[in-house]
Amino acid sequence: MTYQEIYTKLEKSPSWQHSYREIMLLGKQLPALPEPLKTEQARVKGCESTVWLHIDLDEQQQHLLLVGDSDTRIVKGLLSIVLALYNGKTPMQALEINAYKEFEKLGLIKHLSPSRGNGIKAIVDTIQQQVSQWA
Amino acid sequence: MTYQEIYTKLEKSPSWQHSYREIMLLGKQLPALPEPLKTEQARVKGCESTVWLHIDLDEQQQHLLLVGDSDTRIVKGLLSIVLALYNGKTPMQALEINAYKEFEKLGLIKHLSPSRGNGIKAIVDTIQQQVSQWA
Amino acid sequence: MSDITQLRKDFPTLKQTIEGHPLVYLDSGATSQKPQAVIDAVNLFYTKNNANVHRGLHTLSEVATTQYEKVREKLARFLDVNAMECVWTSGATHSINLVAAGLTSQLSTGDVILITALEHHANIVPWQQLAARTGAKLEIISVDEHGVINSDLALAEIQKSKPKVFACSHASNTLGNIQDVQAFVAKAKELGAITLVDGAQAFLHLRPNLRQLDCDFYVLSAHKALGPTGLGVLYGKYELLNALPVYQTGGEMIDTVSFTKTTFRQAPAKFEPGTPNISAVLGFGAALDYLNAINFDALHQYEQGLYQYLIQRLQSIDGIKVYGDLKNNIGTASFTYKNEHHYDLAMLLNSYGVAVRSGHHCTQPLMQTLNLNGTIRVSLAFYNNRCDVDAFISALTNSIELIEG
Amino acid sequence: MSDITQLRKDFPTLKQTIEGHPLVYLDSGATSQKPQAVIDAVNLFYTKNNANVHRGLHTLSEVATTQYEKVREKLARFLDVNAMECVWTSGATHSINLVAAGLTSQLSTGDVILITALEHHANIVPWQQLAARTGAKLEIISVDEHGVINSDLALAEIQKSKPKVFACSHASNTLGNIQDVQAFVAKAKELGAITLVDGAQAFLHLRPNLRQLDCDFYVLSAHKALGPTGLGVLYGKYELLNALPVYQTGGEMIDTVSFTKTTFRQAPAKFEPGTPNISAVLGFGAALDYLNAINFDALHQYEQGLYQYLIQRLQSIDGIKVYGDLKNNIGTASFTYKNEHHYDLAMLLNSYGVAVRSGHHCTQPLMQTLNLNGTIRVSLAFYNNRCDVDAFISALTNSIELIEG
Ligand SMILES: Cc1ncc(COP(=O)(O)O)c(C=O)c1O
Ligand SMILES: Cc1ncc(COP(=O)(O)O)c(C=O)c1O
Repeated sequence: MTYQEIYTKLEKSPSWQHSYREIMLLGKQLPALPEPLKTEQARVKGCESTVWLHIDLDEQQQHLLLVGDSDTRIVKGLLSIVLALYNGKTPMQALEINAYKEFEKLGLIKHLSPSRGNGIKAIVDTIQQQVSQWA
Repeated sequence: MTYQEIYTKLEKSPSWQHSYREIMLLGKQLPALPEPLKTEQARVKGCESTVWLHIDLDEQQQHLLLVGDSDTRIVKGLLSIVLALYNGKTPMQALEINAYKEFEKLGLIKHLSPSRGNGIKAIVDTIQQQVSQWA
Repeated sequence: MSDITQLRKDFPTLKQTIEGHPLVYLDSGATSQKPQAVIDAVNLFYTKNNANVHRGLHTLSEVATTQYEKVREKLARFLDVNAMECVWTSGATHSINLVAAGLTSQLSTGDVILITALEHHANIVPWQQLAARTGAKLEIISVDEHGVINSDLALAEIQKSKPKVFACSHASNTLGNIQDVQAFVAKAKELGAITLVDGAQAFLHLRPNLRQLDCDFYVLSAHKALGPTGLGVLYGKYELLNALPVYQTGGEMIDTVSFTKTTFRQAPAKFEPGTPNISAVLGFGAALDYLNAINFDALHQYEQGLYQYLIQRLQSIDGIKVYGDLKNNIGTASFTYKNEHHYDLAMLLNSYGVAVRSGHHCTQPLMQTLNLNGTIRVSLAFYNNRCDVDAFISALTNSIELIEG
Repeated sequence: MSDITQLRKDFPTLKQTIEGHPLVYLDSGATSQKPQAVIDAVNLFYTKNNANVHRGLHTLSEVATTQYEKVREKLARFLDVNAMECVWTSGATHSINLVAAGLTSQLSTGDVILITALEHHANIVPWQQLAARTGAKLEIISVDEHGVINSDLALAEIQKSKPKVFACSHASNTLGNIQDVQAFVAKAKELGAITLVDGAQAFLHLRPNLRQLDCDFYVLSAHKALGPTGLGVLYGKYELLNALPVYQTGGEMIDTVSFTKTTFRQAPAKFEPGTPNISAVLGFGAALDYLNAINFDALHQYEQGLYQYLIQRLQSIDGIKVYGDLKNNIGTASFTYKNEHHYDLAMLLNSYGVAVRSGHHCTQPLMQTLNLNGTIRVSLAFYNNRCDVDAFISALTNSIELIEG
């Protein structure tokens, strides 16, 4: 699903329950990461949930390639939003993305709060850092 | 000065300042303890002031004999009230004395509060303890 | 009973909505809510009597000191011990650390420190560190597959390991299990152990009589028992307490200081080195007054009834598994739903205004034993009622539907 | 200037009478009074947002955690350092003890720990204990007969003793002297020392910029700086801070726990083991906001003007001797009157509603050096005014009359 599609789905969510349902559906659509890829190195530690992230640059196309997974439905759904935001972008394009602003617009900003500790904030920060090295 | 005289002086004190003046005057009238008697053993530790107390029983007369001193005027005055209360009493009589009640009546009870830590409370407690052994 | 249902009104925090739903606070094991009387006591101190304690001659300081020391006496009466045996600390964690540090010179290689498999990290790591410092061995009384300690096996374990130090929670923060600490302590002391009971969870619900319990040390946190944050208690039998070496040093705990020689005061003063948490002590005093005004038997019955209702409703949901000792419990239920992650359930519950805790609850070793990565924990207090339980159950069934739908 | 005189109104405690006289609070060195905004912040937490911090997924817990961590950032900006370098402790005493305990393995026999002769017991005894543990020597920078440290002599002393650890108060609690800590720290660091500055007294009056001051550690207590009781700060340069071993252990500071191996988090978390004093942190946040809203230069000028007025009026009384550095001072005057005992004067002053501190002020070695058994200490804050000074002076002259009459 493209980020635009996600945006349309979530934008006018009538309730938290509805948002969560959509988020969890997004998570379900994200393919599971093969177990061998769930390495310690790929792991982003959250307090309550675990997230794995692999980030790569397609050297020829200069496109970002991100795959990831989480052991919880909601975080996996949130992760899929982040992946949709960045996947296929060039490093320069990615630098322009403000994930915080997008989460704000989606009404999900509290999931990026440092106190939440779900790993999503760490994911976003990791991507931004990695991207700025490639850009 | 007898305790009764002290009582009359302090009983209807119009102000703290007046009470303190009387108390300090009482202190002035209490003879200083000779330096050799200011022993570590005779010392009752208060946080801010030092008090010395010697307590004895005249075996023949079965009368209490108390002498003491302090390095501060107010505590010395308060001490002289305590001494007036107990001096010359038999141990049995002394047991009847409730110094707390008397200080209450004199409006001086806060000087016997544990938090005050001026040594007067420790003095009263020491005397009562000693007396109950003799009685 | 009707009285008890009225107590809820004294807790202003409970009168609010979260995400559009009335707040259902089921996280009292993390920290209890505070009755207005406690809030008022803190407020009064800061607006009227604020002053440092001890040593000050002026009226404010004297009033503060008197009130501060009166709370110590009040606490001592509550616990049925002497005021001199009660040290103010900054929390249960601090209290345990103080004891564990103080026992360093009393242990040597091969000595056994015995704890249980369901302890909170605060009652594990300080002992682990003590063991590492001294060469002592940390041994563990195990739990069964529900997370329950079998008393007979525990007593046998105590007998076998002959611990120098025995530390055990009065009630588990994760599962709510009440341990048979009186028997454990008696056995351990018979074998010469120094005993510590972690009452962080139990204090509010069980109101222990420490003279009867007869443990050497008991610790608790005010914030879990209607009181303010940043305050704990270390109770210790006077001789053992006073025999511990000084821990932190500073202004209030000394007798005399010179650059060549410093002498310390006796317990409890020797363990209270800096300016204490005066406002919290006064607030905790109000909490004790509040508790004293409630009939404990009725309260206990009420809590237990509510807990049984919770368990019954929980167990009626297919796929829910509740851990712990359901008979002997302070009112805390830890559960999982099928293989669902506790994180998802907790987030969804919160969207209905239901505040529960999820995760390992600072008991990772217990989670490893139970082969879980976490649970949802519902912890009740007397200010909860059946409406809370009903709202929780309905939120839970809705959440499950959301997840599975 | 007119603004500053209005600030007093924000302090409810000051609006009361003591023994029939308006309270004249001149004991801010012991603890400061609290502005209404701080009291309100504490109140708001307990009535609305009360929850434990970290790890909780529900809204209350998240709000509390966010607010709690925001105050750390606010403090860091106030001190011009990183939030990660600020540890919440239970007080300045706790902060110093944490560092002194943590340096144990870095010292050995013959190493020098250098402090000054005017330190508070909290900045003496932990170093004495550290010296005793490690075989290090405690050396002392002396003061002159007024209780003042000569900066050149101090620098020479640092040079000579080549300390491994150098600890010094930013301002003396007894005399108010401001030490030339920037120069001392630079010199000591040049020689390889680890430096700690005790800012318990200075923080409120001087608002130190720690990036400029460049010390390795800085400690303070919230209650002396408009904040609640039971909260302190340890600032440490990150690498040095993080290199200190864990101090107290428990729930919040671990990464993973098993019975065989426990790993710890990084600073600041590794030094914050139990439930922190959340309400105090939020109250201290309000205190920082309050301070940030006041023009510091104007405030400082006001305090200094008031202090000079106090000194001038004090010195106009025959028989009064004021100690300390009267030029370089946070606004604290310590004095004696002839041979009169400080106790008598303090008691009499209190009968006029004047709250001062008397005694050794937890600086017994300084008192020994000055050959005094104690002083009367008047410590000012910005909420004091000339009326306070006038009321104090009139009470003092009356008290002297009472004593001599
Ligand atoms: C200079 C100095 N250092 C340390 C302290 C100790 O502070 P606390 O008692 O808040 O721990 C004080 C308090 O009086 C002080 O004035
Ligand atoms: C059983 C138990 N012990 C100790 C603690 C630590 O208490 P605190 O964080 O107040 O120091 C807790 C708190 O969760 C607990 O539940």
